[in-house]
Amino acid sequence: MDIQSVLQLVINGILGGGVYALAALGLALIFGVSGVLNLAHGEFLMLCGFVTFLGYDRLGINPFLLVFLIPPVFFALGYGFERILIRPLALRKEHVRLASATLVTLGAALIFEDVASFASAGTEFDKSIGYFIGSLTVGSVVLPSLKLIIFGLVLLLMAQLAWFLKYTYVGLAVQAVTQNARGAQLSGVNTATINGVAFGLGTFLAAAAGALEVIHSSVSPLVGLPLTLKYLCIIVMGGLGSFAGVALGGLIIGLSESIVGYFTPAWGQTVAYLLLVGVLLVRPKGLLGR
Amino acid sequence: MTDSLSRAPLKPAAARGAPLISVRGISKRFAGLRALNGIDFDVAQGSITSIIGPNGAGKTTLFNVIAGDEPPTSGTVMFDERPLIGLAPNEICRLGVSRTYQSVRPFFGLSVRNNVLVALLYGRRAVPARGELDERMAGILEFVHLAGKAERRAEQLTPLDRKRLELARALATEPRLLLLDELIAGLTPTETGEMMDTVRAINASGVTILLIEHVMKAVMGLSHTVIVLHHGEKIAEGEPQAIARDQAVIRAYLGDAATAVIPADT
Amino acid sequence: MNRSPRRTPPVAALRRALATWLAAFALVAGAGAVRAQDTPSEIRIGATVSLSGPYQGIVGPFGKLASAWAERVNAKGGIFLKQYNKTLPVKLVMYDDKSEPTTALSFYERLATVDKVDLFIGPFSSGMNNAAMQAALTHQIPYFIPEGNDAVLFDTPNPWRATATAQADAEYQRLSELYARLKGVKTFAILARDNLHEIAAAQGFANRLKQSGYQIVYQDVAPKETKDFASIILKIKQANPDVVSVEGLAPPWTIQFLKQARELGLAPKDVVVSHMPVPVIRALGDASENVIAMLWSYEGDTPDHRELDELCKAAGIERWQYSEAGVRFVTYRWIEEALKRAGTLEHEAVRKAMFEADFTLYGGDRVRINEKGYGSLMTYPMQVRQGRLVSLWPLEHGLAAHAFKDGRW
Amino acid sequence: MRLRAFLLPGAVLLFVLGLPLVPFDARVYVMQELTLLFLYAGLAQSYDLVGGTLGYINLGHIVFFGLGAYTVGILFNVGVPLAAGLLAAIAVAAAFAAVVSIPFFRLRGAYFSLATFALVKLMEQIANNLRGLTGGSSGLKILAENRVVPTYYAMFGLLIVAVVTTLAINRSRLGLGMKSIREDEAVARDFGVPTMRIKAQALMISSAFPAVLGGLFVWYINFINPAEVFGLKMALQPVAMAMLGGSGLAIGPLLGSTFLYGLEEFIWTRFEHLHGAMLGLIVVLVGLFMPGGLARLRPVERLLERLGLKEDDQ
Repeated sequence: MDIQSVLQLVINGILGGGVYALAALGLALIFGVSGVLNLAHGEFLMLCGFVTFLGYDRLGINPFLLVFLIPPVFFALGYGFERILIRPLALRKEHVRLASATLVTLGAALIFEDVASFASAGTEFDKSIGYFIGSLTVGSVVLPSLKLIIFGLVLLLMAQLAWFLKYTYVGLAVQAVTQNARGAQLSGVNTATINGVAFGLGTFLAAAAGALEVIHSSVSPLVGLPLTLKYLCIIVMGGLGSFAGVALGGLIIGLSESIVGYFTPAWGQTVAYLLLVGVLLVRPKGLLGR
Repeated sequence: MTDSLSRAPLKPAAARGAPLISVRGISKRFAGLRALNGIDFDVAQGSITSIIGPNGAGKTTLFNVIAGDEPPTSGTVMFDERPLIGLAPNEICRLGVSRTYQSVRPFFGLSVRNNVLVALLYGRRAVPARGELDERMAGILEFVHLAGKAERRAEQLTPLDRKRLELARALATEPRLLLLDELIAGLTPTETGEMMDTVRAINASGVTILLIEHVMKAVMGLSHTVIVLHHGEKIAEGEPQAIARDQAVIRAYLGDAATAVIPADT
Repeated sequence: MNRSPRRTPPVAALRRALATWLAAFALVAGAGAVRAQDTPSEIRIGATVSLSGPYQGIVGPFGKLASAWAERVNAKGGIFLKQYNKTLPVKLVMYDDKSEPTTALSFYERLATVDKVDLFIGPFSSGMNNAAMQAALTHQIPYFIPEGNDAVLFDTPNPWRATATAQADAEYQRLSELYARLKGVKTFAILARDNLHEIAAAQGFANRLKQSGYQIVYQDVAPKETKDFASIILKIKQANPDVVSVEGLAPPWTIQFLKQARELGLAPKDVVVSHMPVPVIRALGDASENVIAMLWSYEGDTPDHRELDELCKAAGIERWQYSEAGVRFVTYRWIEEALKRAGTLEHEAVRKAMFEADFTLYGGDRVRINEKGYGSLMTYPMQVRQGRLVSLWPLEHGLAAHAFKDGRW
Repeated sequence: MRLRAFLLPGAVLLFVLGLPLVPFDARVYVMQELTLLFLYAGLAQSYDLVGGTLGYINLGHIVFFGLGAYTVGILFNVGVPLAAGLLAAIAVAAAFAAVVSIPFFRLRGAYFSLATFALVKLMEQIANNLRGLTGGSSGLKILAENRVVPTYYAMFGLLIVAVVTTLAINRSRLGLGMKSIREDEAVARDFGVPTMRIKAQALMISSAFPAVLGGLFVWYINFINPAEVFGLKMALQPVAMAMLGGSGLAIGPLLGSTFLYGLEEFIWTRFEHLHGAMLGLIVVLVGLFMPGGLARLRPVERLLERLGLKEDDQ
């Protein structure tokens, strides 16, 4: 296997891992702060994919413009989601709270999925934007421009998030709660608000990923749960409470899928989950988990 | 009750006997900060020893190390000539070390009876026979004044009763060493007196007691030996009266009072 | 129950509980007990449709399609059955099977016993049919399979089921014939989505190509979950085939493959996609030009074509968007033929007629059922021109009309 | 236990056992509906040993179902009789449980749920890839003709065993240990509870039931594929049912599965669209307003008390 093929695989892997990491980061944020396993996370991705598609298909707006227009709305959506469905559970005993949250988010996921399916009955069930930019080629290595742009956007969003977490009060509060909720509360952080913000941000990231997803591949009403699951893998692998870990996890899964997939497509998809179990065996706290 | 407070501490039954537990060079670091730094001390068989010190001195961390909840960074703990470090908490419990928690942690969802039953069934070397079990249960609940409340859920208990329950649960494991973490803090004078009597009674029954306490009356009234921790170091050890006069100790407390913040060892 | 007076003796509570059970029990029993009279007043046809679950995107609107067909038949007064010497209207009873075999099975039981249907139209996919078929066997009710042509359905004896379509591995026969006579292609790459039907169909395609002396330079199966095809595409590029064929029932899968193939500069002479081409066309835009698709009907101007189009219009769908509509159309036609032939609703007679049915479609394609239960319907090759689908069939017309994609995306 | 406690269960028992003997047209349909109900109830009940009593929300419970289904299916096709196959299924599931409990039970709370959820997908894909053994996505067909009545009885019997096991465990030393872990794992360890061992035991016990159910399922439906027996929705069903009914109570999963299954049946036969949404809404409402589940609602509690079926979960 020649060096250029290897190079191609690595590039594909990295580009693929980017979008994974983005949405996974959102889920990690929510999970880290609220300790809630949000089974509806992928649904927001799906939903935003839909809206983006409609914006492009019906109104003919440039999809990349939509990437900037629509996801911010989902911040509000996520915040409201937490406000209405998650906050009421806050006072319950730990395992009861976890159970209730699982139920609530699961139910929400079912609703989103079914309504989306219903809405797309008769029209195209699977939304995908026919948008294309010619690729660059270096030697025999192809650099898919669209994915490069998307990867760029992913990096941009991640940088913004990092900045937000490091230099804003709310961001620091988010981190504090992630590290030690009780401690943060005692030192005067309003954890309720922070939970809301975390859900808003997380949902925003999922939405962004959804918009990008519908541009470079496609989104159907049923992608929610499976995607959520993949993101869960990534954050468990990367390590709870470690946002760098999530990025790393996304990258690893992207690369492993690309490289293993070359030799055997079947196991290319499985490797992500195998890696997860492997990581849990040697490092129960995840690669960069504390 | 008040007179029980002023009563002079009883001499340790076997104070001169071999130490039941001896702590050597225990250090514990959390990411950077040193919670404990080279702590050494012995607790004599059958004695009551108090550990005092300002918040953040590392008292609870020390308990956690002894109980096996947190591995120390270095150092050893010998319990009755047996090394404890490296043993799991449940093993240590079965060797005869039991504890209560600074902020009470009963099994809130379980009945008082089941709280104690867990300790009775799992906390001791041998699973006791049915008949003996009920007898023990009744005895313990009687002893801590919870006899009437066996079927209540722990979450329905008053703060005092929760402390009693913690004590009952600890006793059920038939400990030889009992670690009491601020058992008395937050009680009314009457309750305090009563609780002190209970502790004395436990000790009289041959259980060695190591306790963390802020309430000075209790410390002075109960202990044969007092150990003072400050910023993870042992700064003094001795008879209660001696400690009360110790300059280092006084400085530690006053100096600390100025910079008091939220307890780090919660 | 909780509003009952205080301190009710347990026995009373129990009696109430028992009563509830018995009531439910009696209800079902009663529903079952309603006997169909000797001369039926209608033809009761039972079916489930995947109104939810993974198959919704493929067959979701076919509930409406079936109703549209029933209306058209009933508008003509129904179907004449000579045993009763009158034309009976068609009555459809349908449920949503959630795309789940277990649900399908229990609904077909319900259709047989509660709704007392005279014949079944099967659900979508071999998996669901395989489960649901058992109801047909238990209750000896003729079972018309619309989509489900994989060996798994036919290797166990069950005289009550048959399909109008040919076995899965014959699905590409017409395209194979086309390529057999087409100049300028030698090597093929065939990728199938990891699923019972796709694998069989792709394998059949490969075999037929080999028979006509062509070379399969790449053949593999990729999981349903695959979203990133870059590695597979790289491998196909290295094999450098003239034709790339993607066999996947689910559009997103095919869409993602094609988008990425374009992105990564995979430029074969021809690109073949199976099933559901419309979403693919939309997703690719202009790049879909000259993509070859396999559909269950083709563009033409026979009465059958017109009727099919009217059915689809009545159901509010576009024919090309739900390619399987073609199969449904044939199945309805087949049912009419079988009933006329049988001239009765008596199950055994209808079953016989189901196998003996023999009719032609689109002015030329003969549909017959062989003794195993397979039919003779196959997919028709079509090609995209300016976002529309044009037929590459009949064969001669196809050879003339075919244009190579030649890597133009 | 008081005699009256046996009245309602007795009545149900009579009804279920008698049903196949009563001749009426919809008999088979009703039996098939009940068979599926028993299946779900059995899954929910066995799930709740870990989810309710131990307090670890195991979203991967269905993995054992799939393992059982494939073990029995594969063995059946090489001529191993069903009974032997079922025993093998139990062995396989228990062994698997023992193995995964080592890495997975080092995780707490949602972290655990999350990992077990991923396990479902892993198993699906492995089953897909081991074509030679499982038939991959083409599915596994077994050549037993459909046996409605035996499956009906077998699944009902298994459900009863599951309920009895739950009751027994809730009263046992092991059960108390499990509850203490649910309430506060660290404290439980401090008081001598060997948490790792107990968690492993709990998982192994709860894994036996789905394994057998899976075996019966393949025998009943004759054709399985990975997407179905390792399905995500399928995985979440028992969890939702147990919580809906009342996690931690033996009666809970029974109530939950009966209610949810009945509701589903009702919705699916009455409405043409948006079933999923309706179901989802119910699930949401339960999560929001009934943390204790049906069984802990006042009126239900009172009724249970009157029927002598009230259990204490303290």
